[in-house]
Amino acid sequence: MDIFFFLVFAAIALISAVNVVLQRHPIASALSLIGVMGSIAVLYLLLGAEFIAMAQIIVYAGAVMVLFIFVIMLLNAGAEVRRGRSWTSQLLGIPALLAFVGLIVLFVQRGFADAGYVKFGNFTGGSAQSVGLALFTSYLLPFEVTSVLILVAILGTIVLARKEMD
Amino acid sequence: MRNLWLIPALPFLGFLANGIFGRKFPKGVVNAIAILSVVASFAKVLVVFLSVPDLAATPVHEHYFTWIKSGAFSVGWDFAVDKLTMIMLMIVTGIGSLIHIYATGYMAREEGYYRFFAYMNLFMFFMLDLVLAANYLILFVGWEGVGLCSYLLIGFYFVKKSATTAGNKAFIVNRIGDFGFSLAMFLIVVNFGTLDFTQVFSAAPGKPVGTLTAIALLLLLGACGKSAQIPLYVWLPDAMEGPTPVSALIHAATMVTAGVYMCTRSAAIFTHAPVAMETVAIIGLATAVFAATIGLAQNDIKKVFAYSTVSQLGYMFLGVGVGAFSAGIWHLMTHAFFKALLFLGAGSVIHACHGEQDMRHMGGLKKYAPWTCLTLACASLAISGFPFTSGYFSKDAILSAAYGYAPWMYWVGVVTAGMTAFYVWRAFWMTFMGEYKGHGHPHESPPSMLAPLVVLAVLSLGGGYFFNVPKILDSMFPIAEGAENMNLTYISVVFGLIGIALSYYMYVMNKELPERIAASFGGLYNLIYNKYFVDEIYDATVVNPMIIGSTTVLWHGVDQGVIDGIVNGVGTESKSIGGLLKQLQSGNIRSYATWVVLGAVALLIVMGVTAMGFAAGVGQ
Amino acid sequence: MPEALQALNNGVPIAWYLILSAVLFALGVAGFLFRRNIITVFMCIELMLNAVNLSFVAFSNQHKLVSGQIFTFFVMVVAAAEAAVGLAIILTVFKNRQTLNIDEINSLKN
Amino acid sequence: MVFVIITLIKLALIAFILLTVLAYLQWVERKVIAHVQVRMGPSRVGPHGLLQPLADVIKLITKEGVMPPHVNSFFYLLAPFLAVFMALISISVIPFGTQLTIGPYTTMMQLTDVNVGILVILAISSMGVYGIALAGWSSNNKYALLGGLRSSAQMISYELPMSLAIASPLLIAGTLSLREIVNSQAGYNFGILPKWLIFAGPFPQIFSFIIFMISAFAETNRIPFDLPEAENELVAGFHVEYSSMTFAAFFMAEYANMVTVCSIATLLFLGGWHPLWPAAYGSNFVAPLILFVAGAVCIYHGLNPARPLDRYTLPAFGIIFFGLAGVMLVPFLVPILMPLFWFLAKCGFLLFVFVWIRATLPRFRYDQLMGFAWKGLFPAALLNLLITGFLVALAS
Repeated sequence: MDIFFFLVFAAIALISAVNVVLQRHPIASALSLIGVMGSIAVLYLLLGAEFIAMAQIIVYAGAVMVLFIFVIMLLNAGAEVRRGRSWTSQLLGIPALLAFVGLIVLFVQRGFADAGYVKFGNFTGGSAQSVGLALFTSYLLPFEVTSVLILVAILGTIVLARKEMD
Repeated sequence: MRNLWLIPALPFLGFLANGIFGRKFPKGVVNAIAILSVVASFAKVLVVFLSVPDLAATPVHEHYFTWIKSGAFSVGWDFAVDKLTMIMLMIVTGIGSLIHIYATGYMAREEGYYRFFAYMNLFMFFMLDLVLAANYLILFVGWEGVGLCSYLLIGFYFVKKSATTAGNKAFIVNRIGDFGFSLAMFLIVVNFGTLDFTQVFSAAPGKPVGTLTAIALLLLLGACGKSAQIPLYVWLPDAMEGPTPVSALIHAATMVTAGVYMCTRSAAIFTHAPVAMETVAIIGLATAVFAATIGLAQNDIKKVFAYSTVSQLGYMFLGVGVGAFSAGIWHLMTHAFFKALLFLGAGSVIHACHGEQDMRHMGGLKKYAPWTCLTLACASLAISGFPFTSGYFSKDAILSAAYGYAPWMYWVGVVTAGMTAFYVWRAFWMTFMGEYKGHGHPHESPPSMLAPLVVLAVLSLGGGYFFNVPKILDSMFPIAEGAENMNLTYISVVFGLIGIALSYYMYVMNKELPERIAASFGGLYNLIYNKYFVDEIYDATVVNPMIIGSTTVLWHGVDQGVIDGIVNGVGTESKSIGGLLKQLQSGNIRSYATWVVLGAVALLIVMGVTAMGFAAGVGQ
Repeated sequence: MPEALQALNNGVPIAWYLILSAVLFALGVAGFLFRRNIITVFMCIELMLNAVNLSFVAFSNQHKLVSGQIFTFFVMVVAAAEAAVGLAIILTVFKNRQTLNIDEINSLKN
Repeated sequence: MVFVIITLIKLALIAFILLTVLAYLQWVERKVIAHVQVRMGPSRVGPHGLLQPLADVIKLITKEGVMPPHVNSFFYLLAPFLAVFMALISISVIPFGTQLTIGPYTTMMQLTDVNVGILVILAISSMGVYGIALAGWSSNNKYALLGGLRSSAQMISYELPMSLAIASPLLIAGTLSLREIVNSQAGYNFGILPKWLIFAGPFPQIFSFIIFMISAFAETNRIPFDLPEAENELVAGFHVEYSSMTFAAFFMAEYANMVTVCSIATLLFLGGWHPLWPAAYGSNFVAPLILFVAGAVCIYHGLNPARPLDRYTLPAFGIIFFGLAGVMLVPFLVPILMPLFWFLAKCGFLLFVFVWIRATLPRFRYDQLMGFAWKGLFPAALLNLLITGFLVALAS
């Protein structure tokens, strides 16, 4: 059962990710990215992180991507033009990436060969309660710091928007 | 739990309210907040006083939270009340309330009205914290806090250069004293492992005399700074730049006596360090004489009282030094009464003369400001030790104790008492007798200023009789018996009367006499008039060398030479390196990203080479 | 291979999750490298973040610790803030130079 | 296996009921508004226009679907699908009542009991923007684009107060599972005042209830916040270009969202299926009584009819009502039907409020809308959350 779900949603995630890269229209990329996020959320559920899964949907799919789509609509961004000047990336990019993936797969195969199996329900530490407890006890300081970060982000956005206004 | 914390907390609330929103408030509200907060804390003090039947038997001690904790050493935020503290609380809050009331009248037309009362309340908070403290650190917090407030309030008219410089002077001079105090605290921590009063004092007798002497002397240094004793008294006269209520509250009644209080509080240490006691006594006596002589020739009414404050503080230290702690505290209390009254009266006089402070431009005020005149007369009587006024009791207690310690001290003290009487009454005559020589029309002060004057007048007349501190503190500081020698009393009283008579003779009956004396003793007169050139001496010996040294060595040498050199060198170096590196920068994000990926790959390869063994190990 | 099927029956190997996240990450990088539309590039960054999150959660499952999920949580917060600011920047850029092509946005060059 | 079958049955049942309800909700709305405005409302098709929804559906199906030129047909068709999908899917985690036992089989009156149910609802509702935004963008029309932009901005903005308003009852209930939230509201203070979250707890959630309802109006793009489809400024907003079934899809999505938010409000604040006062005081007889009265009224009006047809229709309804009243009284059905009744009653009341407001209030201006969200609701919700958290911390 687990394997089935994993394969299905991993396939969806991969296809959507490829789509993100290949689609030439930003909206198409954005929607595929939402697909990736949704399937990753399901994988989180399989991994027993129900709260994080929901947060994934709410934050990424519900807020961040909406912003993206909003901006795309606002700028009415069309399909991108086929013009590029970056020979380095064209030449070195593909082999570098392939080497990267290959190496990582190698290491993972070697290092995590018997790191255990993921079975749905054998790890229930991801409930909202436990996450909240961890967040407000041992990770309180980082939490507060992130709140400050968000405040700063809000300020920056407002400043940028104002500059863009006048 | 008697909620002692309320006592300082109330003024602090007042400070917050006035300090934050005061700008918006109308004056009425500011007054209400300022006065009520202090009066409320006075009421709280009374409540505590009445609710504790016998402070000697059951001193109240409250622990709120542990402030600092490292290993075995821990400092808690503790407040404690015993009889000594109770007396201090009474003085601080009571006189504080009176002076706040007075200030509403005095400051009525000033700029930054709310600011003034915010600072005053803040001062009350720190002073009460200082008095209530149950360990040296909390006391030190209050100690520094009152220093800050006095700095703020001396520099209250910050548009006046002299005021700001006076504030800085007070602050810096106090720093020296605080330095001593902190060293003393370090010594205490090292030797006693705690700062808590009860533990330290209980352990004090067992410690070697040398340590105790060192601690006591350092504490004395701190006390000298705060209580304006030789050699650190120079800031107090200049502190008169501040508004008169400030001079009355901080620089006469409460803050400057903090040193005396601290020494008395540390009696357990001092009594076991005879050398230190000797030093305290001598310093106190020297200060008393010294300041009194200066006071003889000052013409600024507030300066006169400032120097008299210094010399009276000298008396208190004398009392502490000769072991008559309770007498010192007694004099502290009575002095708080009559000196506050003197300053408030002086403020009223200045108010009457439209801000004129030079006594030579006053005179004849007794028909314009009768109440002020009357109350000031009471105060002057009290300070010159007129029989059965408050000053009479406390000063005699000190002097007789001094006689028991060393007769010559007594004689010097008596002479000083005479001088005190002389210059105080001189000021009185110059101000109130004769013809008005100032400008404009002098007028009596509003009732809000007179009421405190009257109250304080009553206290300075009867205070000494009604509050017999030595009896109250008998449990803590047993009265040294045998010193009850009435002749000593008569002598000092006589000296006081002589001083009064002399001043009357010189400044009322034939007024040209002083000039002639000044002329004949020109050199001496100038010396006194210029306060023994102490400020100039300090400038020459301490201040200027420091300034020169820091400009030449630290600024030109170290800062510009070394540090700037390093910084510029680094700058040029990085510039040249960057010149090399900038070839790599194509300005194209994606090529950068490619490099990043390549770097990652390289890193992975390295990792792989190093970690293969690990990976294989896991693999099996 | 019955025992292999047996192995499959008792769940998904952690390694598969990690490999998946690695591949997703690589796809994100590829998008970053080969796309010119600045918004798409930005989305590819989000994709990389997601890939990393996936491996975090996988680790938290492996060690039966919630910390990995906390980390994911923080990454999400950062990503949200970053998205807000980044998109604002993109809007400003577009307002100023009417282009979304990152190759043409090179004021920092020289 | 049994589980799957039961689930499928429930699925079919809920889908059927929900769709019917959606169709008839619109009839109710037209009727109510009509009566508020002293009109008859739909009355031609069937008795009292009861068959009007059916006619509408037929009309919408048989109409020709027009696709404007130069649109990206994939997104254009994806948008309404997304909208209706997101609207309908969220009903699957909403519990309607206590458990239901038929013979050996016992099941919850709910499709799936997720223990982060409320988060699921939030997630789905946050996804709901895409349909509208995409529709506005893809239909290649300025009005539509403006409508889409407005609606996405509006939905993002009102999601914050909504989430905050949801958060504070969660604080009190201490769980994320809708069913447990409802169970935590069981019981009565002083035996009469129900422990619903708008009454009970250390801090009554009345404010967050109000905030929730307001932002629910905005989330469902209803008057007074129906900016995206402001007829008179942007002819019909994001679905101006949509014609037959696609249009119906948006329409259905709107009503489905209404139902969802109303049931959420009921579950979170109004105690779900717990009756207004204890059964000891006869709360079980409310439903039969109402039905009985309704039946009696129908009979009376049937006996002296205002319109010719009433002579036949109203008595029929009367009989039906009596029958239902009788069913409600059957003892072994009571524990199943009463919760259902109370839940539906509360939902229905809230839906009626929606319609009522629509008939009453004018529309906001756009800047007012945003200002209200950010300057009014958001701080209010934040404050409410703070107070609640503080009091909960004190109480615990």
